Amino acid sequence: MFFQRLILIFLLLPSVAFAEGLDSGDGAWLLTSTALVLFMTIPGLALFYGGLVRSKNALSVLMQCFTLTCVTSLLWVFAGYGLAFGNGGAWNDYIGGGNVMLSEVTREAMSGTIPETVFVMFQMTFAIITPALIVGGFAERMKFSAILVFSCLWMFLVYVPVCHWVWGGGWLSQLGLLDFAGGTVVHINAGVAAIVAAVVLGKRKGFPESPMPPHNLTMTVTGASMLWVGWFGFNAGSALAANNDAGMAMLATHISAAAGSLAWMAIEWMKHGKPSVLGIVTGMVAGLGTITPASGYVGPVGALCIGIAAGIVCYYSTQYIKRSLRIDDSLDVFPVHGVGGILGTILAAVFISEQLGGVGYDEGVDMLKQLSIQLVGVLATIIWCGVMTLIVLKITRSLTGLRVSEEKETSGLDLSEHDERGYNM
Amino acid sequence: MFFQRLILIFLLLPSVAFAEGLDSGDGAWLLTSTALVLFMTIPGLALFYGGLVRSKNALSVLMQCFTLTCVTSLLWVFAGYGLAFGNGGAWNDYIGGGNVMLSEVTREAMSGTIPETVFVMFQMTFAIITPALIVGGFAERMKFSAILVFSCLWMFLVYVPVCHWVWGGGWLSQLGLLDFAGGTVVHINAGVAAIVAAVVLGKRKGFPESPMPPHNLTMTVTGASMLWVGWFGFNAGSALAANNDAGMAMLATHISAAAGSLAWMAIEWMKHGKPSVLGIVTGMVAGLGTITPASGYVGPVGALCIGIAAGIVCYYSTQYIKRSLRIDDSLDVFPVHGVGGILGTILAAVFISEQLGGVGYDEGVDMLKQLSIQLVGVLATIIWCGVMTLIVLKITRSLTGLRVSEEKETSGLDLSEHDERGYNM
Amino acid sequence: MFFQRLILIFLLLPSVAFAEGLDSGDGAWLLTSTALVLFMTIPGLALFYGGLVRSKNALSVLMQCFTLTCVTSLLWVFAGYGLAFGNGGAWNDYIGGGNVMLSEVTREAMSGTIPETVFVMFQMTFAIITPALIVGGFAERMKFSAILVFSCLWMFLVYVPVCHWVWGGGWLSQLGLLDFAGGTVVHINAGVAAIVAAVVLGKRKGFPESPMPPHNLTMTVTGASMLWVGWFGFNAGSALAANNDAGMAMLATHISAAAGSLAWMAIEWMKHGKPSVLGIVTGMVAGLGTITPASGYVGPVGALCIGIAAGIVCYYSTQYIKRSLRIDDSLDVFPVHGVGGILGTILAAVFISEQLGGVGYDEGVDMLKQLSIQLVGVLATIIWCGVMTLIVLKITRSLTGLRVSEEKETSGLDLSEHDERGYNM
Amino acid sequence: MKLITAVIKPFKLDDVRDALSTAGIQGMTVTEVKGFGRQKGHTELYRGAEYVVDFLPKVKLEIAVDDDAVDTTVEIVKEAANSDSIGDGKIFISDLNEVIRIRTGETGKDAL
Amino acid sequence: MKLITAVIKPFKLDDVRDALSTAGIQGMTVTEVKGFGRQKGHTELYRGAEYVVDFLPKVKLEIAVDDDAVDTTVEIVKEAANSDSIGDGKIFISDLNEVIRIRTGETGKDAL
Amino acid sequence: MKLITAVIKPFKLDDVRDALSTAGIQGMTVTEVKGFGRQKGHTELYRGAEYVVDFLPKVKLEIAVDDDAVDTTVEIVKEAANSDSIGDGKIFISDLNEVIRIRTGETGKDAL
Ligand SMILES: Nc1ncnc2c1ncn2[C@@H]1O[C@H](COP(=O)(O)OP(=O)(O)O)[C@@H](O)[C@H]1O
Ligand SMILES: Nc1ncnc2c1ncn2[C@@H]1O[C@H](COP(=O)(O)OP(=O)(O)O)[C@@H](O)[C@H]1O
Ligand SMILES: Nc1ncnc2c1ncn2[C@@H]1O[C@H](COP(=O)(O)OP(=O)(O)O)[C@@H](O)[C@H]1O
Repeated sequence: MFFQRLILIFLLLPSVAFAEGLDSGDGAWLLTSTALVLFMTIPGLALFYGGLVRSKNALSVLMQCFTLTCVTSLLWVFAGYGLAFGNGGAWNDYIGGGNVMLSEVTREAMSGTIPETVFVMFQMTFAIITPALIVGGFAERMKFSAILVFSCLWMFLVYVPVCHWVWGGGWLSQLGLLDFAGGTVVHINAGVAAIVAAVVLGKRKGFPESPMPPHNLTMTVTGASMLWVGWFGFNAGSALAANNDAGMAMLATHISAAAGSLAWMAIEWMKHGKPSVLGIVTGMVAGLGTITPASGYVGPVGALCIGIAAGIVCYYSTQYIKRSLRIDDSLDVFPVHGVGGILGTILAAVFISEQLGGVGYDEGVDMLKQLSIQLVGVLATIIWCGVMTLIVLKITRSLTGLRVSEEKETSGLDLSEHDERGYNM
Repeated sequence: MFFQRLILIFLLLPSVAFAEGLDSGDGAWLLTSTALVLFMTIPGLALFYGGLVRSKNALSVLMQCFTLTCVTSLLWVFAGYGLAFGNGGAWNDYIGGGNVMLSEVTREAMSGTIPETVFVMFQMTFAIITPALIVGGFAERMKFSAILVFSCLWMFLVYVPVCHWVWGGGWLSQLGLLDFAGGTVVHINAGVAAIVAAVVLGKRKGFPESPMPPHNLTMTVTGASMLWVGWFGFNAGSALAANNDAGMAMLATHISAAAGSLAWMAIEWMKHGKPSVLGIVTGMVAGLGTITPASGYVGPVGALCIGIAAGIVCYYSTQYIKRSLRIDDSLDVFPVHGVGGILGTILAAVFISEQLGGVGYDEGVDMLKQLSIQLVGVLATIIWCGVMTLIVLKITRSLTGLRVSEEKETSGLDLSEHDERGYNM
Repeated sequence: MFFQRLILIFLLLPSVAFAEGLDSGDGAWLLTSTALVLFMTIPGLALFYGGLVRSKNALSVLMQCFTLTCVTSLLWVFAGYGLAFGNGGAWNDYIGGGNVMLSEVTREAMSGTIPETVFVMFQMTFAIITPALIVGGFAERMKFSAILVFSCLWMFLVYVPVCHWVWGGGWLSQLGLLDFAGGTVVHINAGVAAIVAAVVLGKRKGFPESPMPPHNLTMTVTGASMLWVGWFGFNAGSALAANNDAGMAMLATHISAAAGSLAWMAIEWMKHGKPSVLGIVTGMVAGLGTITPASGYVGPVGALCIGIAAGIVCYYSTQYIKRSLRIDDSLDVFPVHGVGGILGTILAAVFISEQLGGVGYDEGVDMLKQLSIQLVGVLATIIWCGVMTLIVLKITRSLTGLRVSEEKETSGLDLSEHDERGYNM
Repeated sequence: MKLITAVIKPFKLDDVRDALSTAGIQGMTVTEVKGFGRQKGHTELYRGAEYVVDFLPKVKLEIAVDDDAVDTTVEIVKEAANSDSIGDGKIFISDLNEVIRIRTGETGKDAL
Repeated sequence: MKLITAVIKPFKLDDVRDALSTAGIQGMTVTEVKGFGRQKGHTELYRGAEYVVDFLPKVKLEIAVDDDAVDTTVEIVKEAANSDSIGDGKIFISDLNEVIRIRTGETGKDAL
Repeated sequence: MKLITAVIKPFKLDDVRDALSTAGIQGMTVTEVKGFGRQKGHTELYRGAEYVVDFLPKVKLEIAVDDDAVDTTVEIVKEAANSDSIGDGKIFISDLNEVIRIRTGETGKDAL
């Protein structure tokens, strides 16, 4: 809330903002946070996902994460930042505008106490990780060319508008939606897009009869660990300053990650008799994704509750989607990120309460009111993202087709799409 | 000294401390340092250790490091921080108290020029890495459930009290013990606990007749490199500010790491005819562990001497423990961390001397006096940790047993304890 | 320009500089940047290179990068920093002096708004990565002892003088050469030295008839990603402050990396029908190396143009050197870093222009004048580095020989030089 | 007794094994191998250098069977491993003098 | 000459090799294989999905011996590889027409 | 038909394969194996502990040929794999009763 309003103010009053002057400590932390969030996608997420697929597809996943990083970066510079954070005039409730090729982002421009260039970069890393997360939904079967087309369209039709609604001064921000670091913008968006893509593309050949065990869990654990560390930049960086809010966001983030991990581990241990490392790192991602929207508003106790809830709810969601519905969201993006984002966005309205250790509601808002606002935000994101993702997939199919041939799927995307193999030992 | 006193003052006078106000640059550096030290444990240490074991146990080590990260985090939040850094009233010489679930760590609370939340987090990462280091002592044979029980008890019975003695205003800090970043609290503690556990558990099946070569040294080198980088947060972060002390601590840390590496390499080259990459990275860890207690007090020349001493002494200790005593401290935690911690804590008293480029002794203290204080600190830590670790192992044995069955050890902990395999290539 | 002048001023007036006082935010960012640049070499570059060689040589490359990190660090402390950044008196146009064992770098010494210890460390990480980059030229065949001798001599005869010329107040800096973060000092130097070494050593056995595919591309992509993230410290850290220059340098760096990646990918896709992950990450390194000298002077549009140029020019250079000239610069250091460094140093003179979004020329300088200065800098570096590298190789050959025996080359350097194997799966 | 050795495409392994175990043949030993034959390899690309990799990943099955069972076994493998494309592989049959079960010392048919 | 092929449990490899070399048999070729047989596989768990992995890691030893040495060799392997549990493996014996040492061109017994 | 099995040094594989295909023999199956024999292993070093690794990486070639082609094939392999040093490896020859091409069902010579 405060956060979005602040951004809004800075964007509307660039000259005044400049007058505030640079705080080098805030600048240092945001430069660092930007590095941390980029680190989350490459190599973090790339390794996390890369280890989970079969070895014949390992490079394809790395390639997808890496290429999307590059593509999204340029899209963001060209028009994404302007559309997300610029002033859209009469349309500003729904979309921003201007700032093509960052024409107005001069060397001197400020965004609060940090250079606007740094704000552009920091936000860019959020735009980068979102389509990279979706990769987990269609892994091991989608054409590389289709992924590029899909992701470019999706960036402008889904990510950028939702980002504007929530953080760029659009209607959800005006409504008072609480989303500190991307429960709706990043996680619900990625989760919904992933499952829609998974359904439209269809299952991988052999799913679910043949087991498709991760080809390298040491790689997955490495990536997961990097995600945890990088997430400090994601959430504590979203305070846009190296201040007490950043500190509490880091603490809350960490607690939720630990709690989510242990909750997942505990369920597995009880239900299967043994805890697994894939289980615990999945719980960690659930805990981190779920705390994200709430991380700037809650205290340690709230974070603990959110983390535990994340581990339990995401565990059962994964079982349900994969085992009962038999949807082949290859790397479980929806049950972990989508469900986690929904849960966290809703729980933010609860644990922001001063009684529960949070920062408290805005004047004139109580828990129920805030809950209803959060629900509106969640539903709006799900619906918009679901429908637009479907449309984008339709367009992509007509341009490039979506799936590789069965033969190529069998021999693996590394060879068939990239003429390379991951390992020559 | 100054450092501990400062902490003490801040903790006793939270409101005054608050009046000092936030320094955003210090805040930025401590937020970053926290990320760096977490990065040391996961993925750094996890990979360092993971690569050293046989492939059938690779995941088990990653799992242990990861789970201990989660468990220690919550223990720290629940009571660890309060017991280590809170005021223990009449018992304050030996143990702190209060602050359950961080009840007093409000969003506004300060610890010097940084938010107290950040101080809590920074210290938490030290608490995390210590039990994770111990994993190297009992790797490849201890039950996962036993590790959890052991580590929880050990945290409260060893780490927390020693941390209070040295950094939380306890008797060793009052005595004037120099331990800038954890020679006693982290390294001696971890080393002693590891070797005690190794002896109590007994050797791995086949040790020392069968060779047990590291399954993936590229993983080990990756982890080692991450440890080096992360150690900047560990030592330079312990200045609790982005100031000249932090700068000199970073420089000293780096010099010692380089010197320790090359010293170990040189010995190996002379004695075996060839230098090895495992040798050089082990020398690096020795150099880093040894400089840790001294890093804030010495200059470049002192750091160089400490690093060289570390490489040589830890090399011969490793040979002695492993080859002569035939103790199966699987990953050589005691000879590297324990011996390094002892050596560094003692050498701190030498190289703090202004003549040798250090910051100089406190008023009324000379080298001999300081040496005797350091010896007291070292012995107290060794004895307390040794005895309590034994007791904790006894308790753990009675609760869960300590070792997996021989059959499980043969088939590997990954499958027998976690139903997973590291690689499916 | 400004940048170098500033450094010069600080170095000449240490006491005055001290008076300026510490900016903790700048300090925090430079401490962080130092960690990031060290992270580029170990593990970043080590993994990038390690994955590209055959598995029997994987450790040797890691060992070389790691050992050079240690050796260069101590050389820098002993005399390198003094010779590069000290005042060389009558010889100051060509070489600095003094500051042996950092005798004048006291705890209180400042370098602008940051502690001089931090400046020493930051610059050290640049000195570290340069010889490590050269490893790619002679990989898979050079003796380990020869590498050490070569690198020590090369540090003092090539890196240190060129560094002094460009950044330490030497003749190129007086001439007004623009090299923000190391186009000449790091990249041209490394590229030229690598190709000279490759030619002098001769081809690897089997080159170019037998394919020598990378043994682990997942490792290479991991390293590449770390290079990208670390490069933020390299370029944005070179602003020596957490200010608007740092922000724009980060933005420019990122844009160029993305553009270089996509340019290389596009060519490959067009020419071979498929894009590869090795291609895209090579384009990334090209984009990053090329923007380096210009990163503090240009705007987003300039960065985009430089990145695209980098991808295209370095692609064709690689083909030309490897396929037409059949020079076995094993990991293509010259065509990527050398050519990139040359290109970027020249293009800096173009895109610094205010019309093109840059910071503008110094008074009395226009594009042509600046271009001629840049050309002088480029040529001076190429010639000096080329000649001195040859001499250093001659000396090394007479001391240790250069290549391992054919038998050792066949069985791989890991076993023959280090008695270790990378993998025991 | 005979030893039936089949070199097949890796993705057919599951099918072949299922077919055999349906027919009551449970025991076999599987090795990952590289095959050279008429089937073309693939092209790989490294920094703009294309080169042809002419070996192909295959799996080798070794199945010791009693003389009676040879024909059925061969038939089953032939059918299950067939994908009607070059490189489907070959079956080799050779004599076995003796088979011994290590645990019990049983020999011949009983040891299978 | 005969070729003795033994499929055994991996952790028995060192024992078998030691026993053989004590008996003067030095040469052998070892391959990592996957075995299917009566011995049960294990369960693996991935995000709550359990599945059974029914192949087991084994090693295959190939030892070419002169006819005289067949019985002792088999005996040694049988003993050293035995752990009295299902899955200890099997020994196969077949004929070898000829053996040639590449370096010298020696054949038959001399080539072993 | 005969099965020719050769255990050779890995870096000789390309030479052998080239020599064989020049002589018109295209088909073969290759396995990575570990060899034990007279050739000495190497020493490895881990934190100051030296130990001897006595197995050596080798590759095993299996080539099914018609009886006529046995001698030439053996000759070619012997020549191409020879590096005049201990450990160059061995060639084993044994009988094959039958060969079947899976795709077409062809047998005997036609299946090679
Ligand atoms: N003469 C041979 N000896 C041993 N193995 C062979 C021989 N010929 C082919 N193979 C194996 O059979 C596989 C398939 O052979 P190929 O000629 O490609 O197709 P097809 O079996 O359809 O004729 C090869 O990859 C190789 O592993
Ligand atoms: N008919 C067979 N042909 C080839 N290999 C076999 C056969 N039966 C078993 N094996 C191999 O022997 C191993 C052990 O066999 P198994 O039936 O599990 O136990 P046991 O040898 O105690 O009867 C298997 O894993 C497999 O590698
Ligand atoms: N009796 C044997 N049975 C099976 N393989 C053998 C035998 N003896 C040697 N080998 C294989 O041949 C390889 C070379 O044998 P070795 O004795 O080292 O040298 P050489 O062939 O020159 O006599 C060994 O590494 C092993 O793989």
